[in-house]
Amino acid sequence: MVDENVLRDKAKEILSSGEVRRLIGWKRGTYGYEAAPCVITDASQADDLIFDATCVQNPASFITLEEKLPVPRGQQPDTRKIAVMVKGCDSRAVVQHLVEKAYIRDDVVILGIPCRGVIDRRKAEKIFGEAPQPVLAVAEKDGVVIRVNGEEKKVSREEILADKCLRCRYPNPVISDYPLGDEVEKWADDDFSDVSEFEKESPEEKWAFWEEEFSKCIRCYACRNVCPMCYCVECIVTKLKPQWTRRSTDLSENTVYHIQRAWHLAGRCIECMECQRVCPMDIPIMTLNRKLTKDVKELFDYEPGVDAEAQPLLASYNPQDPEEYIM
Amino acid sequence: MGDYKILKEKVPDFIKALDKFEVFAPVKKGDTVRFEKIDDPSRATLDFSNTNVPPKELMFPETETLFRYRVVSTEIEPKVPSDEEKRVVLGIRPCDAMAFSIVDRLFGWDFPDPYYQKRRENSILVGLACAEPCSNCFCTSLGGGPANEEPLDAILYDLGEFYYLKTITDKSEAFVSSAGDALESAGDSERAQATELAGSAEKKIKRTIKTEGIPEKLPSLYDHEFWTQYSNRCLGCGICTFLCPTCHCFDIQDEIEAFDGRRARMWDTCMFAEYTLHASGHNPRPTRKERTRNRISHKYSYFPTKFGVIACVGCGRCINFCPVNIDIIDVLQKSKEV
Amino acid sequence: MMDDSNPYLPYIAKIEETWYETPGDRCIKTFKVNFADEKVWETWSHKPGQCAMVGRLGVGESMFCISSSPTEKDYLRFSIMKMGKVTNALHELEAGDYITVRGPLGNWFPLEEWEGKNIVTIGGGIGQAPLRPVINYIRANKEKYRNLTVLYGARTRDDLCFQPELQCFLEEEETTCRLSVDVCEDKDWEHFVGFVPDLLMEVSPSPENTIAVTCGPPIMIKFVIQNLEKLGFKPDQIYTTLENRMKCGIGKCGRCNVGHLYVCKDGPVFSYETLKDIPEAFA
Amino acid sequence: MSNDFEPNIIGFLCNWCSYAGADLAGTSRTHYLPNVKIIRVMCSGRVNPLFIVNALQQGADGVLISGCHPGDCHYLEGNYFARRRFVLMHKLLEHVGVDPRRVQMSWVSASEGAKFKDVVEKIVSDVKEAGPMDQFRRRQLNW
Repeated sequence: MVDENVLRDKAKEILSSGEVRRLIGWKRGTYGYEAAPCVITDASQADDLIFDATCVQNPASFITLEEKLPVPRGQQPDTRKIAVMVKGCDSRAVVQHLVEKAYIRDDVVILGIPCRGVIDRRKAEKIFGEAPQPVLAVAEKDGVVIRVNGEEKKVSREEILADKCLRCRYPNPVISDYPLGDEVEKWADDDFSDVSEFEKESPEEKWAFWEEEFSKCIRCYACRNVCPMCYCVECIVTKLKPQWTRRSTDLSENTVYHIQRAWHLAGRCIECMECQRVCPMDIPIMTLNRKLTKDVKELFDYEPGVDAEAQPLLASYNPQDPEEYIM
Repeated sequence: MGDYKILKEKVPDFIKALDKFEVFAPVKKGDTVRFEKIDDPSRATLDFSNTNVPPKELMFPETETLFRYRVVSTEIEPKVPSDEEKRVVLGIRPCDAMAFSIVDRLFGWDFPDPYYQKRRENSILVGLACAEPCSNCFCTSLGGGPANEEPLDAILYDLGEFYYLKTITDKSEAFVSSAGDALESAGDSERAQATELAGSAEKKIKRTIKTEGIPEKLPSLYDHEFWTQYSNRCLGCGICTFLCPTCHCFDIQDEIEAFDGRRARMWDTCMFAEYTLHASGHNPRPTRKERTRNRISHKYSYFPTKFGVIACVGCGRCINFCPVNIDIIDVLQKSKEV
Repeated sequence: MMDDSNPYLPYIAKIEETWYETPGDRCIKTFKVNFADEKVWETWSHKPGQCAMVGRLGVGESMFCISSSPTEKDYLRFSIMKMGKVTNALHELEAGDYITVRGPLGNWFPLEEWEGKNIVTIGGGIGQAPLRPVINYIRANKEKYRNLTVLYGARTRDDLCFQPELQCFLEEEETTCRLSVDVCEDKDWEHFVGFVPDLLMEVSPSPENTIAVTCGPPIMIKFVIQNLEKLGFKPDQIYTTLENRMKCGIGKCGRCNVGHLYVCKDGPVFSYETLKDIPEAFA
Repeated sequence: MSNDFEPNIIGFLCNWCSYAGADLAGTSRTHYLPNVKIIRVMCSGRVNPLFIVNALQQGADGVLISGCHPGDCHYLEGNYFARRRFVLMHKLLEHVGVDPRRVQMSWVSASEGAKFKDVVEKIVSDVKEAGPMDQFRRRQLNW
C-alpha cells in the first residue's frame, strides 16, 4: 500500500519537472463508493490525489482517450509525456498498449501502486445502502475498513471487494518507473471455475441466458469507451460504410455488438473488469471476455499484458497451434 | 377527484382487471428495473427505488419504425401508432412524469411529432409517490417533488398495507371504472397519510442546486477552462443521455432486409463524436469538451431559452450511473462559482 | 407544406434530368426532379433559401438546399456534392430513378424585406447553390430591387458551378458579376485569382442601402463577414446560411443546434445580428 | 427437426486451394450438395471472423471456411493466422450458445475434389441436425 503523501509528492515532482503534460490519477468523488478519475496538469492540483480502495477506475483508459485537435499553424505539438498512476491490473493495460505499439515506452511515466483490492459498488450498496457522502475505504490484509455515512466498519474482503480482486494475480504493477509503496503479497488466484461452470451448460441454456442479458442492452457503448484496449480511431460499430452493425437496438444487433466487442478483445483483455462495472444494465460482459482469456491461455499459453516484448496474439502464430474443429 | 385504495395483495387483480388496456409497469430482472408490457401481472413490481431506464422509452422507444417500404417500388407504409392502443402506465416516479411535460414541448413544437404524441395521448399515467428518495435525487430544486402531480393522471402512495390511489384528471376515470372491485374507496384519513408521506419524503432529499441565473450564465462560459476538468475524465459514453428522462435526441437510419426496408429512428446522444460529424470530416464539436459543454448547456440554457423550462427533472440517474463520477450538481455549482 | 399529420413521410419524386456541374472525386451533380404525384404541386410552395431532405430509400436522407427558385415552375433542382454515404448513393441515380423529398424545411431569405435595396451575393464552391434561387428570384423581379452584384469563387475554374448561368450574368447589363478562383495557371482566365474575401475587398461594394448574402465553407464565411464589417456593413445587413449534420429537419433530433438555435428550423438562413453572440455558430 | 429443412450455408473458400478443389470436384463431375453458397476470397486469412457472425445474422444456417493445408498457403502464413482466429471465434460462439456444428473449417487443397465433397456433406448433415439458425438472425421484429 502507499502513503498518499508519497504519492502526492511524487506527482508534484514529476509535474513541476516539466517533462509531463498531464498526470492521470484519482481524486475523491463527490458521492458514493467510487473515487473520481482525474487528469491534472499542474503541481498545485496534486494535493487532490488519493489512493485507497475506492479507486476502482482504470487510469490507463484515459491515456488513449485523450483527444488531440490539429495543431494550429505555426505552433508545435505538445510532445511531453503522460504520467499515469496504475494499480496491478491497470499496469497490464499499459503493457498491452506497448505490445500493440499504441504509444512507445518513452511516452509514458508510470507510477506503480501496489493494491490490496478495490471495492465493488454493487456489493457495498447491498451491505451499507446508498452513500450520499464520498466513502473512504482501506483494504487491509484481513479485511476492508470502510467509512460510510460517518460510521467506520470493517468487513471481510470476500464481502466487499470486486470479483476481479478476489482472483487477482497481479496485485503489484508489472511495469513502473516509480514504484510507490511497499509491494503486497499475492493472496488470490484465478482458476476460471466460473467459466468452466458455464461451459458445461447446453447450447440452449447458454443462449437462454444470453438472450435475456443481451436484450437488456441499450447500446450506450460505455463498455467500449471505458475499455483501455478499445482505442480504435473509428470503431467498427459506428462505421457507416460498410455498416456492420445497425444502430437500432434489438436482440440481433445487440448480440452481434457484444460478440464483436468480445472478439476484438481476444488475447488482449487484461481483466480490469471496467466494462462490467460501468454497465448501467448489469450485463455480465466479463463472462465473454473471461471465456476468451481462458481459451487463449489453454490453447496458446498466452497471457496479454504481462510481457511488453511479446507479440500480439492474433498477429503471430505457431505452426503447432491446435487444430481442433478443423476438418 | 376520486380517492381509492388498493390492498397490496390485490395489485395483480387490479392489473388483470385492466384488460382493456395495454398495461406497462416496472419489472425486476436481477438488480435492474425497467418498464415492460405486463402480460403476467405477477411480474410487475411497485417495490423499487427507480427504474434504470426512464419511462420515456414507452413514448419514445429506443428504436421505432417511422415507415416501411419496398425498395423496388415507391409505396410507403407509415407506422404511426393507432388510436386503439390504449395504455396504462403504472408506477411512474413523479420526476420521470414531469419529464413528459418538458419533452412534450419539443415534440409538439412547430411540426408535431405524431409518433410521440399518439402514444402520449393514448396513455394514462399512474404515478407512484416516492417514500424513500435516493441519495442523488434533487427533484425539489427543479420544481418537482416526491409527489409532484404534473402531468400524471393518477398517483399511488405506498401506505404500508395498501396503496392509496388519487385520481387527478378525467382521463383516469376510464381506467378506474374498468378496475372494478380491486379498488376500494378511501377518504380523508388516507389522504392525510399520503400528504404526510410526501412531506417526510421531501425532507429526505439532501441534494439541491439553486438554478437561478444558470441559464443566463452558461453561454458566457463557452470557452471556459472549467469544462476541461470534467471532459478530461468523461468517457464519451451514452449513459447520462440514454438514461435521462428528458434527453430526446435521435438518429434516423434506413435498414433493408432483401427488398423490404424501413426508415427507423433510434436514440442517439450528443456525447458521441459521430453525432455531429459532417460528411466532409469536419466536426463542429471535435472533442469531449465541446460535447460535455453542449450536454449541460442544452439542458440548463439552450432548452430553457427556447422552450421556457430547464430540461432536467433531478432524477439523479446521470449521477448514479456515471462511471467516472461526473456529477451534474457539482458541474452546475462550479459553473456558478467560476 | 408536407403531410401535416406526419412530417417524417417524404414525397416520392422522379428524377427528370441530371448533369454534372463539376468533375472530380467530389463532383457536384445537379438533379432536376418532379414529384411522382403531380398533385403535390398544388400544396407545395417554397421560398429562396429553404431546404429539403432528399434521400434514397434503403440508404437514408440528408438535408440539401433547393437550388431552384420558386419562379422556376414544375420542377425542383438540387445540386449535390459527392461526399458521404447518402450523396454517394444519390450520385448513382440517373434520370427515371426515384428519390424521396421531404420539405420544404427551414426558413428563407427575407426577400420581401429587401425590396428596394442593392443585393450583393458572395458565394464559394457549392455555397452558390442556396444563392442561386435568390439571384434568380431577383432577376425575375427586377423592378423591385436595385443593383444585383454576384461574387462567386471556387478552388479552380472547373469547380465553378452553374457555369452557363454565370456566363449569362457576366453578359447581362443589370447584373454585376465577378468570379474568382483560388489557383489558376490558365492564361485566358480573365477574372480574379485569389480567395473570395479578397475578391470582396477588391469589388468593395458600398454598404449604403445594401444587403450582403454569403454562403460557402465556414472558414470563408468567417472572413467574408470580417471583411464586410470592414467595409462598413452592419450586422443586420449581413445574411448567411449555416449547415450542420441533420437527421429530422424539423427541430426534434437535436444535433444541428448552434447555441439555442436549431439550424434546421430556426435556420439555415441567419442574419449576422443573430449569430454574432453565438460563438458556436462558426465552430 | 423436419427432414425437409435445407440449410443455407455460406462457404468462404480460398482462391488458391479450396476454390480450386471445389472447381475440381465440379469438373470431375463429382456431385456435391448445393446447400453451400460459395464466396471466393483470396486467402482464408482474409476471412474476418466477423464475416461468420454477419453471415449468421443475415440468414445463413452455417458457415464453412476452407483454405490451403498448413504450410501450403499461397501467401506463406495466411492460413496460420486464420486458424488461430477461427478456433477462438468458434469457442466464443459456442459460449454464446450457437451450436458449434454450424461453424466449421477445413483444409482442402486444389487436388482434393473428393475431400471437398466430403466436407460439404459433413457440414450439411451437421447443420441439418442443428436446425435453422434463428438465435440472433436479423428478423423483421416490430418492423
